[in-house]
Amino acid sequence: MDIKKFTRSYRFNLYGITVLLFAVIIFPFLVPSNYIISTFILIGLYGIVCTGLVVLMGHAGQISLGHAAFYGIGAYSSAIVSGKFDFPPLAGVLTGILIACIVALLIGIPSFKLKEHYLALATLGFGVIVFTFLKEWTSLTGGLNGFFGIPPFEVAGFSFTTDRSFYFLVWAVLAFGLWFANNLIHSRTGRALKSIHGSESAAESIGINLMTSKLKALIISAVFASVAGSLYAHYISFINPQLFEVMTSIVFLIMVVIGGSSSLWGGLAGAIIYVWLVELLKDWVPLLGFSTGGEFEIVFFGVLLVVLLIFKPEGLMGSWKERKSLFSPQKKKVQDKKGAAL
Amino acid sequence: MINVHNLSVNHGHLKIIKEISFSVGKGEIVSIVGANGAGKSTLLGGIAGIYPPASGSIRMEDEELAMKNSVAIVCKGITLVPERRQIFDGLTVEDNLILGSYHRYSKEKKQCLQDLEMVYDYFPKLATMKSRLGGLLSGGEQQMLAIGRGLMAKPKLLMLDEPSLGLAPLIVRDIMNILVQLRNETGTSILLVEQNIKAALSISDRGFVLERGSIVLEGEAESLLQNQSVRDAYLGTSPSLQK
Amino acid sequence: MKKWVWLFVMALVLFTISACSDSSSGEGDEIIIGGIFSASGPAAPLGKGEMDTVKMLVDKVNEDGGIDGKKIKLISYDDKSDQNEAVLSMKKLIEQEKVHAVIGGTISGNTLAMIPLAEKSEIPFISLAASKQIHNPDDKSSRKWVFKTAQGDDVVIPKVLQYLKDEGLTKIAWLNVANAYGTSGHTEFAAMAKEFGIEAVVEEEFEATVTDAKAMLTRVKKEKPQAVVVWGTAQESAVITKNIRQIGIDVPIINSHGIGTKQFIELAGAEAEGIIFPIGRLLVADQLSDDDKQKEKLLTYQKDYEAEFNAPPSTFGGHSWDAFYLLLEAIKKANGTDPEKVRDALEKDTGGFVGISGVFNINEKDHNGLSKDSLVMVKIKDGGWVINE
Amino acid sequence: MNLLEIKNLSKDFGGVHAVQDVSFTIKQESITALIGPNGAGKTTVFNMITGVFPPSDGTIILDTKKISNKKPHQIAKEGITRTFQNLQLFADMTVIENIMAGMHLLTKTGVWKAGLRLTSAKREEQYIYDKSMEWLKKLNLEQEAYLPAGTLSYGKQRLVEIGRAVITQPKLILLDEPMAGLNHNESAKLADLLLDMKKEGNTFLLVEHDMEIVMRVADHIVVLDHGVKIAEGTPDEIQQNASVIAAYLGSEVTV
Amino acid sequence: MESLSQLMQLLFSGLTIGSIYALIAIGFVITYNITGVLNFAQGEFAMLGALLTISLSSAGLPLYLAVILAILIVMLVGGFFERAAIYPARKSSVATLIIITIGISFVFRGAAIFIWGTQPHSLTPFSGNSPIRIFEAVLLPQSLWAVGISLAALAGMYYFFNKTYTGKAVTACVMNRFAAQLMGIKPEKMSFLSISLSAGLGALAGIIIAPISGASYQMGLMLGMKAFIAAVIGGLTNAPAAVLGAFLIGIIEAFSEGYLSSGYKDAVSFAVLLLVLFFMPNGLFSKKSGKRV
Repeated sequence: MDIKKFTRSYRFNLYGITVLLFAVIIFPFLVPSNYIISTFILIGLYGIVCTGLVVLMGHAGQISLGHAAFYGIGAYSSAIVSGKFDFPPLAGVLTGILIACIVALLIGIPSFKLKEHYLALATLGFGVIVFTFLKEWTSLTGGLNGFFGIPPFEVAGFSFTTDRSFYFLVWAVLAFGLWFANNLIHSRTGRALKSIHGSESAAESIGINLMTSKLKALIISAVFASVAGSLYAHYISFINPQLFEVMTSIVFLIMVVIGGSSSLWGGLAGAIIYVWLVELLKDWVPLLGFSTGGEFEIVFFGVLLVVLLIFKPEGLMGSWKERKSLFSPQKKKVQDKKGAAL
Repeated sequence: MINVHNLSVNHGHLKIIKEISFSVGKGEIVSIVGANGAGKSTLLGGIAGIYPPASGSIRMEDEELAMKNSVAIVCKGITLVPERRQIFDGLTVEDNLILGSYHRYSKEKKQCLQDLEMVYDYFPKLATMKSRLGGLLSGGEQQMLAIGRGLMAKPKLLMLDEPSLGLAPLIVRDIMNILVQLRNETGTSILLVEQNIKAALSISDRGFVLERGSIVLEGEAESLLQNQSVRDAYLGTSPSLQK
Repeated sequence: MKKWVWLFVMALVLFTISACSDSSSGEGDEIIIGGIFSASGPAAPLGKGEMDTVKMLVDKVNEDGGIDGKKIKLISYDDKSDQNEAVLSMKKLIEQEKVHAVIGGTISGNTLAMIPLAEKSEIPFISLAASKQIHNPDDKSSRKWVFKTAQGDDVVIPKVLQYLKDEGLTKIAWLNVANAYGTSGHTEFAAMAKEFGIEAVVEEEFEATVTDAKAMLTRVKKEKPQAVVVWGTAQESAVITKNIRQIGIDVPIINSHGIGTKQFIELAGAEAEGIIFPIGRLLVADQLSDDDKQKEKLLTYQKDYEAEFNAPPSTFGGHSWDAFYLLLEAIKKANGTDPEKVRDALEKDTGGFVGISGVFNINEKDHNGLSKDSLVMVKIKDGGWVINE
Repeated sequence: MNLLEIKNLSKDFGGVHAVQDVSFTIKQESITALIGPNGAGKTTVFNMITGVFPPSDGTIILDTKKISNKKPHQIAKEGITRTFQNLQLFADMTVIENIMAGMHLLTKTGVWKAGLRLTSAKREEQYIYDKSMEWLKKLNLEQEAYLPAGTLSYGKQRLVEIGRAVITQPKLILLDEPMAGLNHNESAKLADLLLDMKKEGNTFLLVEHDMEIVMRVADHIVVLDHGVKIAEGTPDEIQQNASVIAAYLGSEVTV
Repeated sequence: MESLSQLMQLLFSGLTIGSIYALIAIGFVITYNITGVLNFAQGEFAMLGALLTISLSSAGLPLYLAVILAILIVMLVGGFFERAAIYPARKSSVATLIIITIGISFVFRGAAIFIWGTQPHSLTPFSGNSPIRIFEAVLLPQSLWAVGISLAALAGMYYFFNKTYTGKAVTACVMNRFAAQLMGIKPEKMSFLSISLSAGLGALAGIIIAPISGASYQMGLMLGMKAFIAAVIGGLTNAPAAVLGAFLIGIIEAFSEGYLSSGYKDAVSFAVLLLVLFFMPNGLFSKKSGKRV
């Protein structure tokens, strides 16, 4: 057995990934509806945030209820840098990344002494504080009146104004993010994170510094969220602080949990399920005879969420992974070998 | 009175107790001794319904208890005084004791209060610190409290998991004496798990030596105490005990 | 586990089918109107009435035989007060349902996020939200397709300032709720107060979830204002109003048009007495003189709404009434649903339209068309409303 | 030569003396066993050496360097690693990943290089992989390399844990009850492995209850009871020691 | 004099809102300790209690009956919620449990819109509305009710947990689940009991605050959040400390609103939360427990 087989066991299966990429690329040409493409743009953006969260939650085992803050930091950095000071959009994205890194560092150092529920609450509090700044720093952010007039994303003179072009941009970033995250979690750093998740004391016993490892994971996920936030701002062109409230953090967490944080694909899967479910309920709930308003959609969504998590507490991809992922067929062979060995 | 037959208990896929059979008669004190990791606590947990047995039977007065949960087993008259005492450290001594009779308190409150006095008779020291928090007691006092709490359940079989753990020898002796007195006065059967062979066997009628989840030696307490192989089992002087 | 994969795929297929199916099969036979309201979420007290009103009106028009024999089909979504849902709903209405016009956007934020879509797709869009940015943006971006039926703060604030000036209350305390409604009112107030010679001696914010603001009001009390202006919607304004009285500030209280519901009077109880606020004529329709142009329409709307929903209509419902009938008017004038023609008709041919919120004079420069005359100052008296002019 | 020197080590927990004034030394390339009845303070000594908590008093010196009061990961860096009484394997990771994680201190690829899969990262990954595979072969686990570690038999999980500790190339390896849960055959094999590894130059400190194994593998035995060192010596000496016998069998003779 | 009256006023405001937080916070603490679940739906019980009382009393029931009935109904709902959602998922990860309780809060909120609509509702104060003046500061009868009831509830809780037999069993279950099982105490029964109990407390909080602020379907979220902070500041394991935490948060809020700006009110209380978490993770009032290491 050599390393090629080992790396193949986690690297994307060439066949599967080609089909997937092909599907992603031809999709907007098959479905000419901007509405559906928009849902997929949102899925892509959420997918980016959630992939970062998967690295943080599924691999480093740290929960975050404050990721909307990083999303918001990205969005407002882009808005202010390119909308207010007329720098190129790319500069806004980079500013967002920089600020997100610094903030992640500042919040991470004290927070990571905490565990589980306490960590969840600390990140929640952090989210509220960032939200308050976005809301109250009116001279810069426009406050609750919102910030409008954010220019479309532009790189090398090409401006992403149509839904379709933006779709490709977002999914390209997502693909890069997935690739990067996949490389990372199967590297020295990724193993360190996973081992912290497995057992903190054992990880320390082999010389892994818990704090720096957790910080790395937080910074990576913050950067992912910030980039997605920047792209969102350029896409939607109007943002207001309420978009980055606690509820948004909770929505991100919902996506990761229903998708399953133990698989790299969990974040994307969760984003797909969440966005579709919300959209589908809009069509389906009235068919059941309830047409008063959105309250039934909320009730149905809540019930589905609870039922899903009672039966699949690890999330959909989490249980999928047990069956050996579609995207890494090598594991199946190993399975056979195990049968032979016994 | 209690018959354990071919009992196996697993932790995950790890077989801790392997088809053990033994019995404890009425009014008998039986010791199970063995080194750490032999599976003594798991055995008691299996009987008390904390760890559901993988197979085998536990019969008490012709009633099968092997698949019952811990609450049902307490009601049937088997009480475990757990390792490291496990008292409710934020509750007072008296509350700890009263909770010991939880499963019958609402039905026979009067009887329970009488039993409380009985426990205080056995452990006069506890009577002097009724309203002190359990967590503030010394190790020996906590052990007495734990045993007293066990007695409040009015058990037919009292199981004790390492009552001597971490206690000074003199206190160990006191506790062992109380156990004997208890058996003599109430006829309660006692199943004692100990690392401290001498203390345990000196008050027991019979004993077993448990090793790696199996009984490797059994007999009258006196004879076990004299047995060279018991000593070997603890100090590893000879490999003869290995099956 | 395979089941899940299959369910997943099935959901995908169903979704694609349901999403891609062209539901507007009867093109030409129907007038398709899209509606996007915040019927749940924080803005629900506003959006619910708007949605109900439009639904009621559509049924009514259809029962009466529609417009020129064409039935109206309403496709309405609840955006749950969420911007992303609003944007997706807008896209769905335009792309999937091929609506001829859209009514909606209960709150300003959602409306502002939807505007670029309406502009790009060239679909008439009548907003029900208040912000000035909707029809008259600071950055002068295009608003060709966007109209608005709510009195913006640029209309309401001068009404209030005029009132203050007339009463000689020049040193006032300004309190607004900390959300888009409150802050946009504040922005407008700050910009115009000087013109009227009004000075805010203290300016404060309060949360929409406020339960007790006496702490903040102690500061207000210290400044000894001649009047207090409270800018919020029913629930939080009621709390503030009560607190103002309880803490012993005995000066006139002026509220915003957001409190025009019975709930406010119930919530504020005895302390509601004497409160003055600007509002459309709907609330005081029965007190209007018979020669008032709006009176008949107001009473009909009130009667119909109460018959249907067993509750009095709100001024917010009135905004969607106006939007709906303005649109019908324009469609009639345009002889069809061609978006370009409907838009032009809205802009040019609806002059003098009498609605619930007031008399609209929409023109090329002003896509709202309401003046401060569309408002009256109303006083709460004996648990009811009386005109205070 | 002394590798580790423990001087007058004490630990109090809120007035309870868990360990009192314990001193002993560990020689290079030796196996030292720390024994004693339950609650004697062995685990506390372990935890102080590995930095889980600082000693209340006393010093720990590794290779002339004072290491008391350092954090666990720093102590690992100094060259002490350990296994755990209740297996602390990374159960969701495959066997080889567990071993590879052990190479953490010996490698240095950072986030960027790894994420972007630069050549240097690939090269280092190859090195880690080869080295780990080599170890798996030595431990006779190469068949199980790609199985999640949690699915292995208990005995094999023990081996993986020891392999993970040894691959860090530590100066000293602390084994906390390595034989617990193993059957007779498995523990005999593990004992052989320990002796082999000792010959290769590794040093072990061992807490173990299986006296037969202790007597077989240990060069030197330290006996604790009630937090105090009651005896020290070769296996033969310990077996004859009266206070050890008393402590183990329970006796009213206080030491 | 003026500054004194302002101080008093702030104190009154802080105590009033603090007592509301306290009731919900006790519920958090009870639920968390018995089931290990941080219940994000806790605030919704307050909403349900308030709206139910309003409906019942407007249906003609006398206020006290409406209150009792509403609390009982909410306790039932809480118990059902425990059986249906918490118990089956009790072994899941923290994140999953958090999301489950959030899902439940969606259900409660959606159902409330359906039943009570989106408009706020009002409840008449328990006893009049004429303010009492102390040093120029104003105290409302309802505030007295709020503080009084929450102190009474606290005393009730104290009595229940320390003087009644069932209460002691619940306490025992919190302290040492394993030993409690050995005594024949069923943890599942205790979990059911504790969630019903905290649901009842939440309902009570909602009912008290309804005459002050009105009640609507969305009132639960922020109340829940603040009570969270209070509970965490108190250490999450100790009900009296949570009550102190609640009053502290109420007072801090009142003062930051009175002296700073109310826009930062939420941020200030969350900042306090962070400070406490970072520097005193066991809570501000962590007393030395009898526990030994």
